[in-house]
Amino acid sequence: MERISIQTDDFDVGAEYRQICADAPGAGAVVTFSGLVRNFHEAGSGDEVRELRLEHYPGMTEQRILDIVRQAERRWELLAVRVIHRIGALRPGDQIVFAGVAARHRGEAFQAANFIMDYLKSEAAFWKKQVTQSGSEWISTRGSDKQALSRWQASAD
Amino acid sequence: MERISIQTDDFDVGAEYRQICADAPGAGAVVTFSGLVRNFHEAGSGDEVRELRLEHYPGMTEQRILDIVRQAERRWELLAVRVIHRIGALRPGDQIVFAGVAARHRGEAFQAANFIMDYLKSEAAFWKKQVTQSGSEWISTRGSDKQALSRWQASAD
Amino acid sequence: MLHIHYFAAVREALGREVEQVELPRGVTTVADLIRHLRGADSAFERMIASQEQVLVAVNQAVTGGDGPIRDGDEIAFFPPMSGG
Amino acid sequence: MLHIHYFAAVREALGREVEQVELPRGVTTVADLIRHLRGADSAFERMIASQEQVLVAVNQAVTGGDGPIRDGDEIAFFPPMSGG
Repeated sequence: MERISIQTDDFDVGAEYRQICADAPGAGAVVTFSGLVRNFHEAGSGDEVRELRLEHYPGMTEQRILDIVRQAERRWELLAVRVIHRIGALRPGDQIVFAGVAARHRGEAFQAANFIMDYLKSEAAFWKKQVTQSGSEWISTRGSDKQALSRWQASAD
Repeated sequence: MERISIQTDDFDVGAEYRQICADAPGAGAVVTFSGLVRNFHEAGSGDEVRELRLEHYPGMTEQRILDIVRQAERRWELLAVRVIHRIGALRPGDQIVFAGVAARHRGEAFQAANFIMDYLKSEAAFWKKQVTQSGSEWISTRGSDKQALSRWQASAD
Repeated sequence: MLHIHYFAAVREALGREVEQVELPRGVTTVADLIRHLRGADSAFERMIASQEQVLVAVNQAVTGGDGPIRDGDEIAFFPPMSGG
Repeated sequence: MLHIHYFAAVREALGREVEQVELPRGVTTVADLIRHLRGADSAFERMIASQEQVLVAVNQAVTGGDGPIRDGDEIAFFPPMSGG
């Protein structure tokens, strides 16, 4: 069972965890990932980030995330998957993304959550604009995210 | 900063997550692992587990877990680590263990949480007794846990 | 009628988020549509000139210049995505 | 005085959880202590005979038969641990 939300509202990790457990009777392992907005400039200019603005393509973005989750479900036996991604204006320290996975064993839960996040960071259809003291700028996928992805592709050979 | 508890009481994943975030300003990633008691016999007899009884060596067990956490802190730059392990009588579906890690980047948080759990499952000083319909029996470390551990030892070379 | 969406830097450069356009005569591919819009709409032409890269999706699937376009399609123009 | 703790299957086999024992004369190592207890205490002898493996910790550190024992030490006997 997978549930995906793209929302401006914040999320409650405790409530999401409880719902994942309720969705996955028989689970032995639940892994959650929560991503928070960091306060420094992605491109490394050293400027402090004041705000991050996220935009998505309603429909297409949800479908891409569902594709990522389905890929994980084909690779590992998962009992429940939950993904939340926020859009709109976020500030440093704000929660931006959540991925929660329930499985029978911990190895599956760790790998699937890690896989989903690596794909999400690189493949999900979002646009991000960083606002710093010196102005604002659209940012593109980081090289380290592309690299994180490549290990899953190599291991699929 | 690391906090370790061994307790008979249940834990609240949402409250632990919030405390980890409070302990780790500047974190970009928080990974939590929650382990639940499964309802089948570890040794594979097929008997349903009615109860799991956990015992520890007060002082020594905490120290061993602290050693594991400190190893993780030497390997990765971690901003906060929280480990909780329950003892006493637990039933299928009950939460038994929690590991939460905050770091700047998601790779560090995932790897450190996975490392801590692999060591904890294999090295932590607990004794477990399984109670099934046909009686009760002390259980020993599973082969798959020893195997999960060996990959960290290989990668340390 | 085509339902056209613009996102992120493309939307900002164009100053529009969404529009409805009659399927122009002779337009059967993405390349045809872009050629038409660049000629017919100077704001679109300036937007294209200002962007390093513009991607196109037809009915929410990213496609190249030879992607077919039919009446009623949803077309989107946007810059490369940043990931989640 | 030695402070001796028994855990898990070892505790169950012995029927005791903790005891205080005067450091016996001539006992300076773990092997000495085990030899002394097996001779002096038939319940301890039966426990050792019933267990596949018994580990010993002195002051919370697992040690072999040659581990030194001094007055005031905390000694623990237990089966191999199960992990967390």
